Amino acid sequence: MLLSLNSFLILGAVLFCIGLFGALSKRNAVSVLMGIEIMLNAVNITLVAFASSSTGTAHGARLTGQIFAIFIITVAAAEAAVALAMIIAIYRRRNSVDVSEINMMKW
Amino acid sequence: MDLASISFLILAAILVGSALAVVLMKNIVRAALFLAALFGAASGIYVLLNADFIAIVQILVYAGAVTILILFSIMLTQNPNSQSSNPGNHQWFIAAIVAAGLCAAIVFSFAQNSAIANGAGNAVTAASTNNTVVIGNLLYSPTTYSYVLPFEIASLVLLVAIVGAIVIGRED
Amino acid sequence: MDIFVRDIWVIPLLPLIALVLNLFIIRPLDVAYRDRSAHAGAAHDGHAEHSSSEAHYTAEELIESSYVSALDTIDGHIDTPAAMNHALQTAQKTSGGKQAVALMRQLEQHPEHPHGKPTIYARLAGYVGIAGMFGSFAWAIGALFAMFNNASLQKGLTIPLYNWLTFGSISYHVNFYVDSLTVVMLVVVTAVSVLVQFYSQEYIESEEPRGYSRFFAWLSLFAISMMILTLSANFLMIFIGWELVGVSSYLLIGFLGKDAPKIDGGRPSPSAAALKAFVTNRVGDFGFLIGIMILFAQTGTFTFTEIPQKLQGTDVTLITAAMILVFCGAVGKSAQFPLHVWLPDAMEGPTPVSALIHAATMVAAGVYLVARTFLLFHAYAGPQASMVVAYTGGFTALFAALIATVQVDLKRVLAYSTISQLGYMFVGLGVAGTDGPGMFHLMTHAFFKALLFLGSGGVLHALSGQQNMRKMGGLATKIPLVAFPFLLATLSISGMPFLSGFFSKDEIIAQTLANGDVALYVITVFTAFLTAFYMFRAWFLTFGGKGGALGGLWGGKYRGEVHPHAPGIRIWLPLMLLAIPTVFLGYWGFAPLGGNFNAFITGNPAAAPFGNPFADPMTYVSIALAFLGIGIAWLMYGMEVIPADALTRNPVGKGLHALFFNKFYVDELYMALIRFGIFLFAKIAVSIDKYVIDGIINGIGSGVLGIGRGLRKVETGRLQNYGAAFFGGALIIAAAFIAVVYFGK
Amino acid sequence: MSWLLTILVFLPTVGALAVMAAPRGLSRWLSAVFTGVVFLLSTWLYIGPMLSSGGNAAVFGNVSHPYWVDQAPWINVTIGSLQLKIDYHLGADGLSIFMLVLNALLTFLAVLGSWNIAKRQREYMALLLLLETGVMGVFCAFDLYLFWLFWEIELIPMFLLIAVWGGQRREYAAWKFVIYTVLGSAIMLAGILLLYFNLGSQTGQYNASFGWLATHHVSGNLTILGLTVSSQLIIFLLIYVAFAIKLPMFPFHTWLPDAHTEAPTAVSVLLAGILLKMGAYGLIRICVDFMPSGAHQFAWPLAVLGVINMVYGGLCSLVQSDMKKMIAYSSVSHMGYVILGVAAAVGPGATNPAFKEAALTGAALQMFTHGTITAMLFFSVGVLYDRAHLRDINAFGGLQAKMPRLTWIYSFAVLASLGLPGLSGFVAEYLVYTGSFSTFPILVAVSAFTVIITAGYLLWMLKRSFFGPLNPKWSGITDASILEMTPLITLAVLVLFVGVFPQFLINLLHPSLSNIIQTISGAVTASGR
Repeated sequence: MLLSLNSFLILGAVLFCIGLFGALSKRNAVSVLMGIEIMLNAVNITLVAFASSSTGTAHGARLTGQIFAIFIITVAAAEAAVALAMIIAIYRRRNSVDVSEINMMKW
Repeated sequence: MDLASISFLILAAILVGSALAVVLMKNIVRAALFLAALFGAASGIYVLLNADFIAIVQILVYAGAVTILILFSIMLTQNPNSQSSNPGNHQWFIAAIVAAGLCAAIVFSFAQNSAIANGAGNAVTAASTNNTVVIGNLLYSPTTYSYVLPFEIASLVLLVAIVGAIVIGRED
Repeated sequence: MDIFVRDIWVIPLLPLIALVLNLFIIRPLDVAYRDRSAHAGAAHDGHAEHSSSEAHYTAEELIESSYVSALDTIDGHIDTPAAMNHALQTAQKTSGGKQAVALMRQLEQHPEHPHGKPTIYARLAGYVGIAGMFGSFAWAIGALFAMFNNASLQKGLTIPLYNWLTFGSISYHVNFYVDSLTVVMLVVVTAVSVLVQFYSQEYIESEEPRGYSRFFAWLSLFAISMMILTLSANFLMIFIGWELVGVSSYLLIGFLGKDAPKIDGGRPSPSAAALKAFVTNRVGDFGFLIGIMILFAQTGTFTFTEIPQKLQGTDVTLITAAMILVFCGAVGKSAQFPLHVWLPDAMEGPTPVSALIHAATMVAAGVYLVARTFLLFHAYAGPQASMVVAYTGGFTALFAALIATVQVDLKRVLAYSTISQLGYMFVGLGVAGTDGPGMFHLMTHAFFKALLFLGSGGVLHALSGQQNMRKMGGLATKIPLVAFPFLLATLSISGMPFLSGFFSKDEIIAQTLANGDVALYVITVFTAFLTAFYMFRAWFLTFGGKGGALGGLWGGKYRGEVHPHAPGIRIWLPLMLLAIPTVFLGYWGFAPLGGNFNAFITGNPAAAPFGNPFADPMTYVSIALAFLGIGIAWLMYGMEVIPADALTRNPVGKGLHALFFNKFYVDELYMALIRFGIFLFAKIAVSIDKYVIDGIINGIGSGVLGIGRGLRKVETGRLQNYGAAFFGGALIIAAAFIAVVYFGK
Repeated sequence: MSWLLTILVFLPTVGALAVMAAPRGLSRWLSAVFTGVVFLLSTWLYIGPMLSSGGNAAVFGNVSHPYWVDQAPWINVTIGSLQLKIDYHLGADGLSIFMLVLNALLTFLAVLGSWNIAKRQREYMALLLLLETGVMGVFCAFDLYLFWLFWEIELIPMFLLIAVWGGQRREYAAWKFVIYTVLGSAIMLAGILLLYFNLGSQTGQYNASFGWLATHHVSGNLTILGLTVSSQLIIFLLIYVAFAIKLPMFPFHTWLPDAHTEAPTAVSVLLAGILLKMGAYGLIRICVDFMPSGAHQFAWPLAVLGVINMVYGGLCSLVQSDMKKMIAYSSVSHMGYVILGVAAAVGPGATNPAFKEAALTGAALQMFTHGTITAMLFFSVGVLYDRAHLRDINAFGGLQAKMPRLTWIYSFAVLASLGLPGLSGFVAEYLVYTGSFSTFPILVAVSAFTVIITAGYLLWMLKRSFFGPLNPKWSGITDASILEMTPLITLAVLVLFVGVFPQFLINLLHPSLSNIIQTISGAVTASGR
C-alpha cells in the first residue's frame, strides 16, 4: 500500500527533519529561512494527507486540513516577506547575514 | 503498481533529493533553485492527494513568489568575499543528530501505530466533487459554517506583514 | 491622730507634687529665664561661640580619633592602675585619645569652677522641694506619734491604691502597707531628706548652679521612690521602689558636670560611677527577681502578709533558696560583698547625695527588705537563709573596715565605713530573733552617717572640692561649726558609750554572742576596733594633727594649698540638727530608761527590750577595744609619736597595705570577668551572627547566584542553539515516550 | 457593618493617591492630615465601645465575637468537592484594637518625624500611607486569606522605603528583608492552605474566618517524608515560620540589624514599632489560637528560642558600635519576652491558668512597650544622625552639654527600655517573668540575666555618647527642635501613662486573651497531655 496515509506522513516527517537540519546548521540567514520553508511545506503535506484520508461526513470535515494548509501558506508568505526584509536590514547594518554573529538575545 | 504509485515514488524522490540539495549545496543560489524544484514537486503531491486548489496556490505562492523573494534577497545580501555562500555552522553535527533522531522517532511511531498504518486505507480518494468550490464555500460562506473570520484575520496579517516588510527593509 | 497612719499616702504625695511642679513648671521657667539671660550676656560679649563650620570631620576621622573610647577605657580601668597606665599609653597614640587625655588632666588639675548663680526660679524649686519634704517629715512624725498613741496601729494596715490585674487566683496589687517598721523607716528617710535638701541649697549653688532645679527634682524623685519602697505592701511594689531608687541614685551620682575621670586621683568619672552603680545593683536585682518569682509561683501573691499563709506545706529548701535569692537584691542595694564595688565609686556624686542616698537611706533599703520579710527568713526558710545573711554581713563588715584603714580619700573612708556598718545591720538581722537590733542600728546609723557625710561635704566645700586627706589637717580650728558635730558623729560610730552608735552596735555584738556564734562575735568586735581606728585616723588627718589642742585632737598643721572658707548657715545648721539624734536616739533602745524599741518595731508590746549594755561584762570588752582603736589612731596621727608607716615597713605589712589599699583587687577581678567573660560571650554571639547565620544566608544567596551565573552561559543568544536545544528536548521526550510505551512493557 | 474598619484600612490608600496627585509642596501636609485623621478615627475603636457599654471592657469581645465587624462575601468558588471561600472580613477585638491604634499613632508620628525629608518627599509619604494600609489590614483581617494578602501588601512599600531612602548598604538590607519575609510568607501560605483544606475535609465546611478557625481545630496526623506528625504541629510550624522571621526569632533575625541600620529614621520606627508586632500578633492570634495543641507541643522549643533571643540579642547589643544596630539587637532581645510569654501561655505544667494569662498579657503588653519605646530610641538616634550624619557611639561624647533636651528624652527612652518601673516596659517584663516562671523555672531564671545585660549596654552607650567632657568636634551641634521633640514627647507621655496605669490596656486585652487561654486549656485537656 504505497499510497496509504503512512507514506505521506513519513514523507512529511523526512522533509521536516531535513528542513530542521537546514534551519539549525546554516550560517546564512537566507539559508535558515529556506530550511524553515521546507519544514512548512512538510507540515502542509501532512495536513493535506490527513484531509484526503479523512472519512468524516460533517460539512467541510474532509477539507479542514486543506483550509489549514491555506492559512499556513498565507502566514508563511507573510513570514517570508518580513524575514527577508529583516535579513536585508541586518545586512545593511552589519554587512553580513551570518546568524551565528547575531547573539544579542542573551541574559 | 499503478500510475499514482509510480508518480508518488518519483515525486517523493524529487522532494527528498531537492530538500537534501537545498541544505547541502555549497552555493546558495543553487540551493534556492533546488528549493523551487521542491516547491513544484510538493504541488505534485497535492495533486496526488486530490487537493488541486492547494496545488495551484502552492505553485503561485511558493514556487512563484517566495522563490523569487529568496533569490532577490540572496542577490541583495551576496557577500563577494566569502568563499562559500552557504556555510554550515559549528553545531551542524548536533543538528544532524537531532534531525536524524527526530526523524527516526517519528517514522518509528508511524510504523508502530497500527491505527494510522492500517485503518485509514488509501489516502487518495476519488474526486467526488469539485474541491475548489467546497473550499470556497468553507472559506467565505456567510450563511453556513465557515472560516470567514480567520480568513479576514489572515488577510490582516498579510497586510501587516507587507507594511512591516516595507518598514523594516526601508533604507534610512 | 490615726489619720496620720490611715492617710499615709500623703507622705509620698507631697514630694510628688513638688516633683511635678518642679519638673513641669519651675524647671522650664528656670531654663527659659537662664537662657534668656545667657543670651543677653553672649550678645553683650559680642562673640558668637558656635560656628557650624567646626563640625567638618569625616566619619572615619571621628571614629578613628578614638576620643570617646580613650575616655571610656581609662574610665573603666581607673581602679586597676596597671591597666590604666596601659590604656593611657595606648590613648596617646591617636589624636583623639591625646586630646581626651589632655582634657582629663586639665579638668583634674584645674576643675572648672561654674560661675553664675541660680535663677530665682531655681531657688523656688529648692523651696518647693524642701517644703514638700518638710510636710512629709511632719506627717511621718505625726504617724510615729499616732502609733505611740494607739499601739494597735503598729500591727500593720493595708492601704489599697489600685490593681494592675486580677486573674483567677492571682493578682497584681499596687497597695501601701504601714506598720511600725514602715513608720520608723519613713521618719528616718524624711528627716534626713529634709535636712539634706536644706543643706544642698548652698552646696549645689556653688557646685552646679545650672543644675540647681534639676537637682531638687531628682531629690524629690528619690524621696518618692524611697517612700514607695518603704510603704510597699508586696514584692511588686517593693521592686518598683527598688528600681526607682536605683535610677534616682543613677541620676544623682552622674549629676555633676565635672564629668571626667581623675587619673591621678584614681577616681572614675561620675557617669562611669553611675553606670557601675546601676549595673551592679542590677546583678543583685537579678537574684531578687528570681526569688520573687519563686515565691509568686508558689503562692500566687506578692503580698507580704499573705505569702506566709500560702507557703504552708511548701518545700523548705525551695523557700530557703528563694529567700537567699531575695537577699541577693539586698546585697546589691546595701553594697555587701561581693556587690559592694559600686558604693565607693558612687562617692563621685555630690556629697549631699552621698549623705542621703549612699549612706543613710537607700543603701539601708536592703536591710529594710530583710526586716520586712523577716518572718519568711526566720520562720519559713531553713536556718541557712539567716546564716547567709549574718555571715555575708559579718564578712563585709570586716572586709570593708580593713579597706577603710588605709584609704586617703575622705569620702571613700566614709563609704567603706558605710559598707561595714551595713554589714553590722545584716549581722543583727541574721542572728537576732527579731528585726529590732538591725533596724535600730539602721536608724542610728542613718543619722550619724548622714552627719559624717554632710560634715565631709562641709570640708570639701571649704576646700573647694579637695578630697585627699593628705591635703587637709588641722581644720577643726578653721571650721569649728563643721568639726564639732563631725566629732560627735565620729565618737558615735566608734562606739563611745552614751552615744547612739554605742547602743545600737553593742546590741548587735551582744546578740551574736547570745546566739552562740563566737566567730561572728570575734569578727564584729574586731571590726568595732578597726572602726574606731579608721574613723579617728580620718578625724586626725582632717581636723586634727600634730600641734593641735588636746594632743592634736582639735586643730593642727594644715597641709593643703587652698584657703579654707567658712560655711554658711545652710550648711552648719543641718549638721547641728543631726547631732541631736546622733547623741540621743540611742536611748530609745536603753531599757533602764524605759526605751523599748524592740516592742515598737515588732508591734508586740510584750517583746523583751534590748539588754542593758552596762550590765553585760562583754560590753566592756568592746568599749576597751574602741578606746584602743582611738588611742592607736591618736598616737599615730594625732600626736604622731608612732610614725604612720610603722606597720608597713616589713614586707608582710607592706603586702597587706597594698592589698587593702587596692581593695583586695576585687575591681580588677570583676574587670577581668567582664572583659574575658561577658564580652567574650558577646563577641562570640556577634561572630555567630556574622559568620554562621549570615554565612549560611549569604552562602545560599551566593550559591544561587553562582548557579545562575553558570547557567546563564547556556543563553548564547544564538537562535540556532536555542532551536537545537528545543528540538533536542523534543527528541529526548519522544525517545523517553517511545521507550516507555513500546519497550517498557 | 459599621464601615469604620474599612475606612481605617483604605483611607490611607486614598491618602496615598491624594498625595501623589497633589503638588509636591503639599505632600507632607496632606499625609499628616490623613494619618492624623486615621489616628483620631482609630481611637474611636476604643472610645466607642467604652462609651456604649459604660466602661465595661468585656464589650470588646474576642476572636469569635469581636465588637467591630465589617464583612462581605468576596470569592466563593467550588471545584468538585473543594470549595474556596474568601470573605472580605474585617474585625477588631481588644487585641486588634490595641495594635490598630498603635499603628495609627506611630504612622502619624513617623510622618511628623520625616517632615524634612528631602529626597522624593511625595513618593515617600505616599509609600508611608500605603504601608499603613497594609499593616492596618493585617491587624484587622479576620479571614486567613485576607490576612495573608495584607501581609504581602505591607511588604512592597517597606521594601521601597528601605531600598530608596536608606543608607549606604540599603539595597543589600532591602533585599535581605524582602527575601527573608517572602520566604516566610510562602511557607505560611502552604500552612494556610494545609489548614484550610484539612479542616474543610474534616468538618465538611470550608471556611477561613478567624471565628470559625478559633472554634474548630484540625485533628489527626499527617505523614510527611515518612514521619507521622500531628497535623496541628505541622501547620503551626509552617505558619509560624513567617511570624518567626517577622518577630524576629533567633536564628531568623539577621535581616533586622541590617534593615534597621539602613532604613531612614521614620521607617526604622515603623519597622520596630509595628512590623515586628505583626509577627507577635500573628503568633498570638493565629498560631496559638488556631493550633493550640500544636503550639502546646512546640512550647518547649519556643521557650528556649525565646530565651536565646533575649540573652543572645542582649549580648550582641553589648558590642555594637553603631547606635541603630545596637537598638536593633535590643529589639531582638526585647521580642524574646514576647516569645517567652507566649511559650509559657501554651506551655506544660502550671495547672493554674491565671499564670498563663499573666504571661500572655505580659507578652501582649511587651508588644506595645517595645513599639513605643524603640520608636523613641530610633527617633532620638534619628535626631542625632540628622545633625552628625554618624551613628557611631564612639564618634560622639559629652553631647549632654550641647543637647540637653535630646539627652533628657533619650535617657528617658533608655531607662524605659531597660524596664524602669513606672514606665511601660516594666509592666510587661514583670508580667512575663512572674507569669512564666511556674511553667519554665530554669529558663526564666536564665532569661532574667537579660536585665543586667540590658542595663549594661544601654547605659554604657548613653555614657559614652552623651556624658563625659564634650568632644570638641561637636561644639557646633544644635539641640533637637520642637518638631523633632513632638513625637518623642508624645510617646514618652504614653509610656509613662501606661507604666503607671497599665490596667486600661490590660482590661482591653483581657477578653481576647482569656478566650485564648480557654482555648489552650481546652485543647491541652482534650489531648490529655
